[in-house]
Amino acid sequence: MNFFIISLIKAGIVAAVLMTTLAYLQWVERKVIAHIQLRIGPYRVGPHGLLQPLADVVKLLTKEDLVPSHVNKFFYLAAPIISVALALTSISVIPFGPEIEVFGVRTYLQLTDLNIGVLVLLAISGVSVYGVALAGWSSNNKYALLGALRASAQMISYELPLALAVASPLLLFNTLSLREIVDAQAGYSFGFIARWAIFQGPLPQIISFIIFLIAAFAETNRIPFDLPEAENELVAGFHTEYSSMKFAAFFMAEYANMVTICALATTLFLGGWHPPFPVEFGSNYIPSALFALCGAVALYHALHPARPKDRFTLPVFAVVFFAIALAIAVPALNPILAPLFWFAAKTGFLLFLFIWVRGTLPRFRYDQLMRFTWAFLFPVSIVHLFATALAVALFTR
Amino acid sequence: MLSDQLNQIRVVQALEAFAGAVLDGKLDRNELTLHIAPERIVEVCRFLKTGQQFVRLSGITAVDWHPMEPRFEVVYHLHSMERNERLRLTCRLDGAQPGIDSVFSVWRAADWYEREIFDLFGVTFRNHPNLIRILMPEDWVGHPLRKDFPIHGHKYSYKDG
Amino acid sequence: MDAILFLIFAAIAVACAINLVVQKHPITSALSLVGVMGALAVIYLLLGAEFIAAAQLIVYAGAIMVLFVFVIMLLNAGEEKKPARPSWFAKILGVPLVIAVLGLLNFFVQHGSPDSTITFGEYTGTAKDVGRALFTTYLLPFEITSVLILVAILGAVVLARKEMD
Amino acid sequence: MGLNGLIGPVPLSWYLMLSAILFTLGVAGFLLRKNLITVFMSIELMLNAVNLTFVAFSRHYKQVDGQIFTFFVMVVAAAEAAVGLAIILTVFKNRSTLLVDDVDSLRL
Amino acid sequence: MNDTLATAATGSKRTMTLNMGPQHPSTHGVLRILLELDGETIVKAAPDIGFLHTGIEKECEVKTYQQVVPLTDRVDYLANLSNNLCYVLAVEKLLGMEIPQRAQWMRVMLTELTRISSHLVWLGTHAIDIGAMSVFLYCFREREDLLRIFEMFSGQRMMTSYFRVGGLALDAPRGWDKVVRKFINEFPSKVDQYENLLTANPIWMQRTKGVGHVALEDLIDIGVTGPMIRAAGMPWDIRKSEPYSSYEQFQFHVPTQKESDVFARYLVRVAEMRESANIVVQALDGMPEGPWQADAPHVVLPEREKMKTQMESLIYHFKIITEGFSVPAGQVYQAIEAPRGELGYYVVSDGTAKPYRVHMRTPSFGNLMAMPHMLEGRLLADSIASLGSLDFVLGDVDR
Repeated sequence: MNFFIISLIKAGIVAAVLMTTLAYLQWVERKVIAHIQLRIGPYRVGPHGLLQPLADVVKLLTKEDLVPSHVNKFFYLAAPIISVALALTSISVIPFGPEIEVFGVRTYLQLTDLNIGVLVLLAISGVSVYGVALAGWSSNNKYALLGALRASAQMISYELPLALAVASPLLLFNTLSLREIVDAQAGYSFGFIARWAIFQGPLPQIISFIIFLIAAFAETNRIPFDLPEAENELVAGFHTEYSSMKFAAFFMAEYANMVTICALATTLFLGGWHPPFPVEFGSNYIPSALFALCGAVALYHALHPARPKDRFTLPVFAVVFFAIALAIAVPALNPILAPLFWFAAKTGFLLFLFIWVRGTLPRFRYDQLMRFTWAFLFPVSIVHLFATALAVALFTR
Repeated sequence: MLSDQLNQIRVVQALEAFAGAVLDGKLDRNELTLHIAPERIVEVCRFLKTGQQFVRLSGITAVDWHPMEPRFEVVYHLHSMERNERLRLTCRLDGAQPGIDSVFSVWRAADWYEREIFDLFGVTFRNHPNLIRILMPEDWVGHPLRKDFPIHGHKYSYKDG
Repeated sequence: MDAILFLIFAAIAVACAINLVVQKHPITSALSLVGVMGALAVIYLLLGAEFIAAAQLIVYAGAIMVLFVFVIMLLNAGEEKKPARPSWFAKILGVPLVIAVLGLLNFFVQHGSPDSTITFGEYTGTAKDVGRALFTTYLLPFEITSVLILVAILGAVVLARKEMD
Repeated sequence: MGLNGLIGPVPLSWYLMLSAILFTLGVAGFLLRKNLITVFMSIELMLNAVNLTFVAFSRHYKQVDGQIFTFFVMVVAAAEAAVGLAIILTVFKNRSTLLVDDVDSLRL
Repeated sequence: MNDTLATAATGSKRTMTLNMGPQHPSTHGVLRILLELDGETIVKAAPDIGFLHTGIEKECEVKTYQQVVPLTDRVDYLANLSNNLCYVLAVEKLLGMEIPQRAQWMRVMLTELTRISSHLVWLGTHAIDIGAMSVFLYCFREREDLLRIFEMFSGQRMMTSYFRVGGLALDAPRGWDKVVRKFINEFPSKVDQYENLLTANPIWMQRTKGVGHVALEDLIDIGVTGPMIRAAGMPWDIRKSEPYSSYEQFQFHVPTQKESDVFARYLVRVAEMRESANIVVQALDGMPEGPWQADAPHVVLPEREKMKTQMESLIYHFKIITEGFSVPAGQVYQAIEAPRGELGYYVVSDGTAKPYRVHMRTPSFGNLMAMPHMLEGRLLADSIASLGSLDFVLGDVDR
């Protein structure tokens, strides 16, 4: 029964962290986009709008739960549940860190390690089309239906390059288990170049990493591929008729998909929790140093406040940052927190990329998007897969 | 009928081929206005477009000279980009059953302008492909830009007590 | 544990399959079929066929059935009108006949099949095994299926392109 | 079999029986339904039932061959779905109906 | 569910009617377009206008000449000063009035700033329609500066009514030249910013190149004017061909493109912004000194100081305020190059103090007629880009 208890605890922690991440990802996105666009973003609720996600949740929860009279009620209600359930499930196979020992219990920083972890993620992303398609169809609304048709066509089409891009690094690692994939990227060639998939011989997987990212933008319906919900043509696309928590469910699913796909990219291409350079060069101190730097910056700004309130809020941040820095530096916690930091940092960087692109690029047209995947992305990924296979066959065995 | 001063102008000379089409003319503030017989408007316009390079129809509008008769004056603003010249044609129409041929066949630009005049003045344009109200609601009663239409609209006027 | 899991998912599969036959609206039927496939995927896992379970979800539920749903949405296919009245003969005979057939099948299966039990986790046909068999013993059929797929793609494209009048 | 049977291993025959039931339901759907798409889906259901038998026997003989067969069935089903749905689309384009009974003449 | 999509399942053509607007994010106001779709291809597009019809032309007939000016602000509310200018020029033409140089130059400068502000709104909304969110906010940052300048001059951000028959409403405020110069010096670098985000962006080019093409002959025939027609290769600009308000004293190019697609219109408008900035710089450098109102006591309100001290001025003031000024009978058509194209005011006077008829030949009305040609046979997603390139203002269409 030990297994069940540990699993339950881990599931609880992961769920709590994931939910907070999703809520704050939305805050981060609004902030980053705002600063790109010369605005300040959420600022009223809490210091720097930090309580904004909470306020949003309260607002969405207390809104009237509206079900339009013309919808197909069963599927209308089922669609957001399908979306969010599938999106949240997929995080369960992602490994966050190495095997650790807490209170004498050895466990992996991962909910469950499957032999076919990669396939499970692909399967879930394949099935998650249903949430979108059903939402659009059951809403009984032209904009929603068009959005749903676009979404399903787009997601099916981009799954191919996505799967092919995933397949190339798998040839190097020779396994489908995500844990083993991360393990295969441990170590450093020549003592300092990390053996991540994008740096690893015989063929660095940079091209498939880029293909993966492009397909990931399309899979998660983000700009420049956000046609299913292109508000200027299709109002809100497949979730036009949704409000309150049902809308929030789609929103959450979108962000959960983003997190999952960034975590998968980190695991497959960026070496998971492994630091970018060896411990001998002090990679263990980087997290502490970074957080300490953040704390110092916060303190500096508290002394020279731009706004009167900062005098009181920023020291609190500084204290929090210093506390985190200390916690990471503690020898007993370092083996747990340092890998988690590297994993979170890489995933966070990819998420930032998603947001950055959203603030910069216009969106494709529907047919251009389809042509892009079938005429460009798909052939390129096949050729690259062949090249990788050839390289692996020639140089490794 | 036209003054000598007008007869110097190229367009007026060219239009002499249309005997009786040009009823009157005026050069006022450097703007040439020609008064055309309503039944000849389409052929005159076609000639001006093809023969005199007035390829652009800048706009059509109308003036209601209520209670004078003929009551309506349809005004065409023609423009030639090659000659950098503007020309105004006017047609006087009776107030009882105001109607004139559509110049849609000459310039497609006439489409909405003629609909607008139909909508706001109640002047019908024969041979217009789609003569329906454009600005006012379809079930609107009356033509707002007529001088006998009260500024408040019929709904708020005190006419009926 | 095994039997409970099996029974739960078998029940889901059967219920969904019945729903597929009974429901009037094609979309409902399609989603019922997705349910069957999901339940079958779990049962494959119980049987230790990991790769097939994943493929079931990716290929069947994630691609084929999405195509179905897509086409249904595209055609905006409505509910079936009430079918022509079935003959009284079929009505009276049908249900008992089905029960009889299933009973007979049960009898033969119980007595004819090898008397063995299956325990979860005892044996797994991993993706590696499947892959090895696929690219050695069954290489020729595998290559032929790829030709089949190619032909199917061509056929579908030709059918979709063709302007019929 | 008792309560013990419920937590113990599962007899092979149960899998085969489930497969039989699903196949029967597939046949029933194929025969009863009038909508082309639903008929098509019933065929898929039958294929799935057969797949289950393959996998069960593969497990029984502890050989991977049954799974390979299932894999091939899936590939065939995918090809079939692509062509079949294309045909259905064409039929619908030409006749604006999906009822099997109405699609009775050979010319499109 | 069968009839939900109003499908016309007749024969092999199945089309769907989509009601775009009057409330739709991309119609930029209350425009309704009835789209008939075959899949995502537009078979037929029928615009339905008039939702913003406020009867301004009718209202003009009961106002005195000077009172009409504030109404013209409301026509094209993004280019209000151009409307002011056009109306004022028409009435001045009727009156046969001479306007002092300083007022004319000030008018030129402010209408060019208006052109920039109007193009900025267009660029921002056009970009956000195609998904480039940030450009929108960058554009509105500069527009905000412009609105502040307008406020400085007239006391109003949008409904300026700054030009009056006979000159300006007020003299330019103290320190205006510094503010305008500061803006105009920075502005070209801001345009570079927009262009950095858009012009060479492959997605932007894919979305706009070859989209919404209409041949030049068709454009002329339909009555399209302004940047749209210049993007089709016709270098026709009323500022050049029929100069008004001393435009002949300024040096500027008329940017043209050949392709007549959305991208060409984008390039033309962006180039126009730069040209306008250029004109503003010239106006700043050479702004003549002198009176800002014509010497026409029966038309122009006297100065406050004079009114209080001179009997004659007081009488004029009283007469202008109570009954306005009478305008000799006649009819004029005054066209100017507004940001959207040819803006023409046709003013008929019967010799009284109120205009007998004011017709506004607005550019948006004429340009919008080209919309069906632009949309039919194209993709739904293209309709957004095409509509954006039309740059219409519904107040301008419906009046």
